[in-house]
Amino acid sequence: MSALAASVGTPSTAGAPLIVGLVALPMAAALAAVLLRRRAASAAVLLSAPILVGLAFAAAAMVLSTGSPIECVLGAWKPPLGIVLRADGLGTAMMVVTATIASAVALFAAATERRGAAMRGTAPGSSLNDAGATPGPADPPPGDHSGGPAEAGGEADGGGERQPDAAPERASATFWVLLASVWGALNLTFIANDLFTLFVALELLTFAAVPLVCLAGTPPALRAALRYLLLAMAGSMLYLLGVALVYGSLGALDLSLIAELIAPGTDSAPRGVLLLALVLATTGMLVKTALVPLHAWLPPAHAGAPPQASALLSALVVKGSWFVILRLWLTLGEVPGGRTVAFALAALGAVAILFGSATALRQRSLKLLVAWSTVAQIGYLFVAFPALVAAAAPTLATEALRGGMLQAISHAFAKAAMFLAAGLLVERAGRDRIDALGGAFRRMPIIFAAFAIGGLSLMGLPPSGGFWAKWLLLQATIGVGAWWLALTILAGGVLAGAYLLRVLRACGAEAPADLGADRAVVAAPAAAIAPDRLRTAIVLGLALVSMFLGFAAMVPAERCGVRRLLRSEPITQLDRPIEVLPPPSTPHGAAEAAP
Amino acid sequence: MTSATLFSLCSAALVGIGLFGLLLHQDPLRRIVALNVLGAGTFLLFGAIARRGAVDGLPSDPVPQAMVITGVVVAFAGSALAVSIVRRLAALDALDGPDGPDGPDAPSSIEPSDDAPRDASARGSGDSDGEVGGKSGAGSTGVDDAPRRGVNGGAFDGRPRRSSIEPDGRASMEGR
Amino acid sequence: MIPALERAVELAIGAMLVGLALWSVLVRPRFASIVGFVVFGLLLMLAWMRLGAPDVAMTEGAIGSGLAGFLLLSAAARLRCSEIRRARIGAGEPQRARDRSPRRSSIVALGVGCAAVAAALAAAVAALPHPAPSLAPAALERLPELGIGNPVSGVLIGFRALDTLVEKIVLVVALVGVWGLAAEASWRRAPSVDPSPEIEPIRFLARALPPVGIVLAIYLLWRGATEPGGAFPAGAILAAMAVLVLAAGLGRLPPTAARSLRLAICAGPLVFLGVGGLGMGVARGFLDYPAGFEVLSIKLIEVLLTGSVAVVLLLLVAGPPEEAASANGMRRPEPPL
Amino acid sequence: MSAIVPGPGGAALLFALAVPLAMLAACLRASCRPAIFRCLGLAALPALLAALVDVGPDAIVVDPAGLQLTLGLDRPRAILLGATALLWSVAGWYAPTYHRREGRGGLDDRDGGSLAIAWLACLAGCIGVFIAGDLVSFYAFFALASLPAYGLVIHDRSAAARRAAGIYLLLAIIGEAFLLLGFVLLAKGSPDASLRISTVVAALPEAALRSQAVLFLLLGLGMKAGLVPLHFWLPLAHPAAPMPASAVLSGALIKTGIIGLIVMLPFGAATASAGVGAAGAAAVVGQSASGAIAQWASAWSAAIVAIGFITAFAGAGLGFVQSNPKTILAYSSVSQMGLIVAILGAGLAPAAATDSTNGPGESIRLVASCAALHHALVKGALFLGLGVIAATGHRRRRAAGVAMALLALSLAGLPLTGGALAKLAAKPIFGAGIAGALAFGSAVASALLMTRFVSALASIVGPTRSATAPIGLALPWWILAVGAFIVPWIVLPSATEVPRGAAFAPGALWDGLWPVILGALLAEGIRRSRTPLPRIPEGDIVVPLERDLPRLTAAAEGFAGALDAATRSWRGGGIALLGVLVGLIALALVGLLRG
Repeated sequence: MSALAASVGTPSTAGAPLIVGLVALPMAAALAAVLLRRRAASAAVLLSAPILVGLAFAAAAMVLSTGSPIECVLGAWKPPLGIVLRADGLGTAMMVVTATIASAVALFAAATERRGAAMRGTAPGSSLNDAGATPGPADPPPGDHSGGPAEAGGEADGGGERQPDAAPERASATFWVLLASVWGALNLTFIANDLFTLFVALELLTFAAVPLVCLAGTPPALRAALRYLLLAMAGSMLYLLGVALVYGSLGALDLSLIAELIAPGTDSAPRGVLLLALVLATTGMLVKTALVPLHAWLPPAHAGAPPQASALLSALVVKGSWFVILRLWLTLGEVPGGRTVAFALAALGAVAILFGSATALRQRSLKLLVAWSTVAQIGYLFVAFPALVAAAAPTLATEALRGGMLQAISHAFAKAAMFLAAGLLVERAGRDRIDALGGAFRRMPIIFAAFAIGGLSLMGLPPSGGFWAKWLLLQATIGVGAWWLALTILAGGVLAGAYLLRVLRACGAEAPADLGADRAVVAAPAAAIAPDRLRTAIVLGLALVSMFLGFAAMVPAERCGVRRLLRSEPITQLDRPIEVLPPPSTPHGAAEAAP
Repeated sequence: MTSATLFSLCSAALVGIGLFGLLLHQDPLRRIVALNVLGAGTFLLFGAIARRGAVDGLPSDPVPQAMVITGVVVAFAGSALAVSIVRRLAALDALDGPDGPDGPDAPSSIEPSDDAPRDASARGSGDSDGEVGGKSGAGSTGVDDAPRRGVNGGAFDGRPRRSSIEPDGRASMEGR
Repeated sequence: MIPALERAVELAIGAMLVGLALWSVLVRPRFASIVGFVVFGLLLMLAWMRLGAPDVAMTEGAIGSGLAGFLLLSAAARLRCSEIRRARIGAGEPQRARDRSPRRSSIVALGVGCAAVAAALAAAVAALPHPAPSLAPAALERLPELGIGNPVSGVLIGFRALDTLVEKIVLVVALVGVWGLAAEASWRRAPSVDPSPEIEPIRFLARALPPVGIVLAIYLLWRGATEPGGAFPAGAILAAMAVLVLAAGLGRLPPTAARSLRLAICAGPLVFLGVGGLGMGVARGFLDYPAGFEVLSIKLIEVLLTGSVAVVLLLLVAGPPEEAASANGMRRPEPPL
Repeated sequence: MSAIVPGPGGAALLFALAVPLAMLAACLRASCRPAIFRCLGLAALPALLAALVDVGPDAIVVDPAGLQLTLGLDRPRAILLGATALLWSVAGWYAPTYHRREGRGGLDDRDGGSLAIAWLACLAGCIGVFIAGDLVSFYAFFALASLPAYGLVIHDRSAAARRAAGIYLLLAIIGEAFLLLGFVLLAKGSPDASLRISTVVAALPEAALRSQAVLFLLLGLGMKAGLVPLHFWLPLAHPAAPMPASAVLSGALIKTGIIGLIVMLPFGAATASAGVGAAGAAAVVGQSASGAIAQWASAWSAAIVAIGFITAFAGAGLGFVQSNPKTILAYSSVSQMGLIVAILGAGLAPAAATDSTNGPGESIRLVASCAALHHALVKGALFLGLGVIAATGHRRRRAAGVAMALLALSLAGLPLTGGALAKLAAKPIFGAGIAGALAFGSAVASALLMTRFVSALASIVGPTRSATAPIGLALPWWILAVGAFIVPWIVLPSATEVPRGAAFAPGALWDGLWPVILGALLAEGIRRSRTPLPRIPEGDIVVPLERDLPRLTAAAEGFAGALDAATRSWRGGGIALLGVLVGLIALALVGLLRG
């Protein structure tokens, strides 16, 4: 039984306040952002960001040092009745990743807002503050030139035909609430050890992600958001059907308890029902993870959203539902018949890799190319599932798990960097067309370098995280004897190289303006061309993290130990489920006054 | 045939009907109705399972009931958000955009609307295609949907929708 | 009742449920389908009563069919207006893709697929283990600690408090998402329900019903600790009353930026979070109520939750703030069909 | 991390790597690129120094979690590092003057900045490949050597350069993918987690997937070394690059593939395991096991020898029909690499393990690296010489012409040259049988090709009749030409136990001379008879490939387009969702029934 916490009688482990803070703080920040108005809203979220990063790293350090997961029993009611938040190696690793990327995106959004305000010639604070409680419409500053952060990536060309809107208060106020909600939902998803808590966490994630897509307010973005919302809700209902069947057959919702109940020894539960539950829940989550053929909502949704929203969506939100599938398969994976379904998932993953990359190669819009690249990279997350449930070879399972996690993490960093860089490139080029990117190499070399580094990490060149992920995934798939999967993994890397080369060649081409010196450059005034230092640093930083993630994967266990961090305890060694506490002695009973 | 099994069969039927309705209809409101039927079916399954878990003191297990209450509220929030998006699209007269209508004739995602290269001078105050990110990049179709109109739901421009091939950046369309 | 009669009633309810669901999915006119759905929701309340879940019946009735029904009906009315307006302008819109009858083969494929899923589900449910595992005994045994009589409220506020807390935040985020959909210019205006004061019955009901509704809501809230009831049904009924009043054009909502409105929205979840956090220090863990003060803290949370739920549900039904009345021809929708 | 304080050897290696990387970093600032470009020649000198210092194979060992990442040099790698470092230095010294004279480079590269960046990156990669002692660093440096070479090839920005660079990069990326799979298979064979090349290759013969490992290694490294049928990028890329770049591409970068084969093919596998097998207690089992290994080794030996000689003869034949001297040299590189691979293949056979002092595999590795040394210096000198001849008038070309002729014929094994020494060293490995005859035939073919090259020299038009090449071109070239003759005499006798005297024995002189004479007469005969030579375009099989590649990709695009269109509509997405759901349920049922 894990060590008792300092406060007497509480069954949670020492680190409990850390993980509670990681869930409660972002939600409190979201509520604060709703309560306070815009300037204070962004301040509330920006203030909570460093604290959350600190908490995430502290939780990871604690899990590493003690070697056992942090468990926090909510309200001192133990499973099966109560809920346990359990942060094991996988959970803390993903929380650290979420904290880093979310705070980077927050800084990027703040910098974009400041820049948007600066370009509108108003002091950063002034036009953003409120017109007080009076309902009068805020007087729109005359013909503001470039939209705010979320206004379709700060469109550069004249705002002429767009109605002279007020400072983009709607978009930025909403963005900060949604950012905090996504952050809280993801943290809860990574440490929830209860099937229904996972459902609620994913619903919060979806309801925060859909408005992110709608921030641009343009018809295609709204249509994409509607499709995403309807499919996600259908997926949630399928997931709930799975939860109902699991509860119906086992009477428990806690993952550790379920693993205990279906351990090979006990044969109480009907295996067929559990397998159907697993299939229903997995399909429900596949809709949200946009695995081919359920991918159609992702490209328009992610490409239509403003750059920082797309970065959040592609890097993190998609990983939330994948993580739920991973948890389900780590718990219920060894149900008989699971192996065939796992191979089917791997086959879908392989199709996703090839189809996503091929379509990305054919796109003409830069953001759509990056979005289709997400569809392809999601395929990598499912390729190792057959090895994951290969109960026979535990080393194979850990390799598959570490490969999948590393792929998720390095893709998160690389895709965040690529979407932010793409946003800046498109903002400068004025049009979201790859062939309009000419001259980007000369004008924005560092942003170009960041996009290229992110691409190289996706291709899987050492020392990037992508390389180690491919290395481990290849070992896992070959271990299972699935050569067609191994070759698909490699083909994915080559195709990623192909569509990256296409963008890099377009950026390297001579810009039309450079050729005809006299032609007026349509892009926004010079001030808007070179993105400020902070945004460039953020984009480059994210790309470099993805590129040098490989070192973290190699560093020996006792140091940073990503290898151990990414190891979730194989199912059989789960510590005994925390038995129901004996009803506490006198203190409660006496004080109970009959209502 | 206890009430639990009867209602569980009923819930299975409702799930089937809900899924069928969701995937059959084009009209977003009909899809939301079908989604709610699917939700009702799912929660009815929880109810049947709760009923099976009845104990002498309780007619049905409280834990699934609590889950259903939470689920119903979440499903309602989802429906409200979906309806708001539909209302917004209706206000923009953009309900059935390129990826709205069914069938394979929906233009493929690759060819942009304006193949004809335009030099900068003809782009006027802001060409419909020039809008960054949001519109032209969005929609898995790179295609121009109905020409742009003021965001406050101005009247429909009365011209048949432009096919995706013909460039529509003419100045006359601008400045409604 | 005699068991045979009970079975017959349940069979009838089940059959009607499936029939109504099929009808609302297959019938052509949108309006009829929504009305069918509302009736389906009411019937569902009966089914939940038969399943021995009164709390769920109330919540399903109030939120599932009541507010959702109103939401869909008002949306249908708006869509109807925009379609009439477009037809009136003679847009010469090519035959709308929506009316083109979808290919027969894809409908059959959908039907067979859905039937297969339903069959698999039915088979799985039939195969559930017979001494059904249940948490009812455990819940009953631990209920006294919370000082609550109603087990469902106990689970909602006590044992699985985190789910309820997160669900509240889901509501608030959905509301922020809905407001985010407003046009840039009207972002700061007040959301509104489409008032139609000219209809006499609505005006009468708007005056007669709210007092009854409020009393009922308070009763449900107060008795929720021991009898079926609690924060959600009470909040839903309050929201329904407010919608009725707004629909009759007797009141106006404050603008979205109003501090009072935002405070009302966030009060419930913030207090819940605060008390939960307090539990970390004082009681045995997050979301645990300080010893001896459970009843008090639960009551405080329930009251504030009811208020917040009512406001949020109302605003969700009202939807994103629209432009000023005059600017948009859609403000005066023709009477819905 | 275990001790990474390098000894003197380690310091030399790190310094050799650090100098080019530091200069590359300095290139980030645009202002100092011209300065860096001018002293490009200095970049490789530390590497030359490191090659001369006796650095042990384990100079630096970093051992995170048992991976044993090592840097070090053993004799074959030191020989090749020294040769390529010398070539890089001389070509680096040559490049600025060449660049200034030719005024080449696209609009934005007047100062040679982009050439310097690509040059330094490839140099660092090339050095790294020679000193890498484990799979991951080898793969990382291999990628660093091959991808930036795109910058060298495309430097002139001409249409041919773009096409050649595109094809090169695509093949380089595909090569990387195959190499990654080969390394994964190697790593899977090795017992512990160590990725050190020596341990992994030692474990290769017993590995379960040994044939697949060798196959993918051959694909990955062979593509780099230009083995048929993956050679077609080489005759396109090398001529397209500016002269110094062609010299290093053909002389040094091609050797990264060769060193890979030298280090990773299991030479002396049969004898080593036979020894172990016999000594082992289960002698009988050991015997049959080592018998199987011997049989496996000889099968692969035959295959590699075949590939080697096919490449040798194909290179010579295809080169003969070319008219552009640079293309002839490129095909000559293909032919020579084929010969070296044939040597390696012959060395793989169990019989070939000569009982030399330094272990069974070592002597073969030394012979191959010496042959590679000779080719690097001569080919580099030939390419640079072309630049010199192009810069001198007809009347002044006599001395340069004679030197070029001697250099060219030394490739064919002209007595008293490095080529003859290499041929002598390789003779015992080929033995007397078919391999020996083929080796002799390849000498004739090389002579044929080189005579064609010498006659093609005349077609180069000088600026004016009596112009003399600037000192900046002539001096480095003469140094390299002289080195190409002297260095083999210093290195080969000690490395390959061929006594110096043996080269002067009359038998050896005649054996070396008459194939050269035969080749020369044949070439002269064909030239005089004016028989119409078949017109084969540069890159031979790439032309048909480029023609029907679009047909292949069209099919893939058709499928991707159809899937995209099908799933984009709502109805299509719905059927996809149901398809996945029902499909997975059916598969689950099947999996369940199968138990």
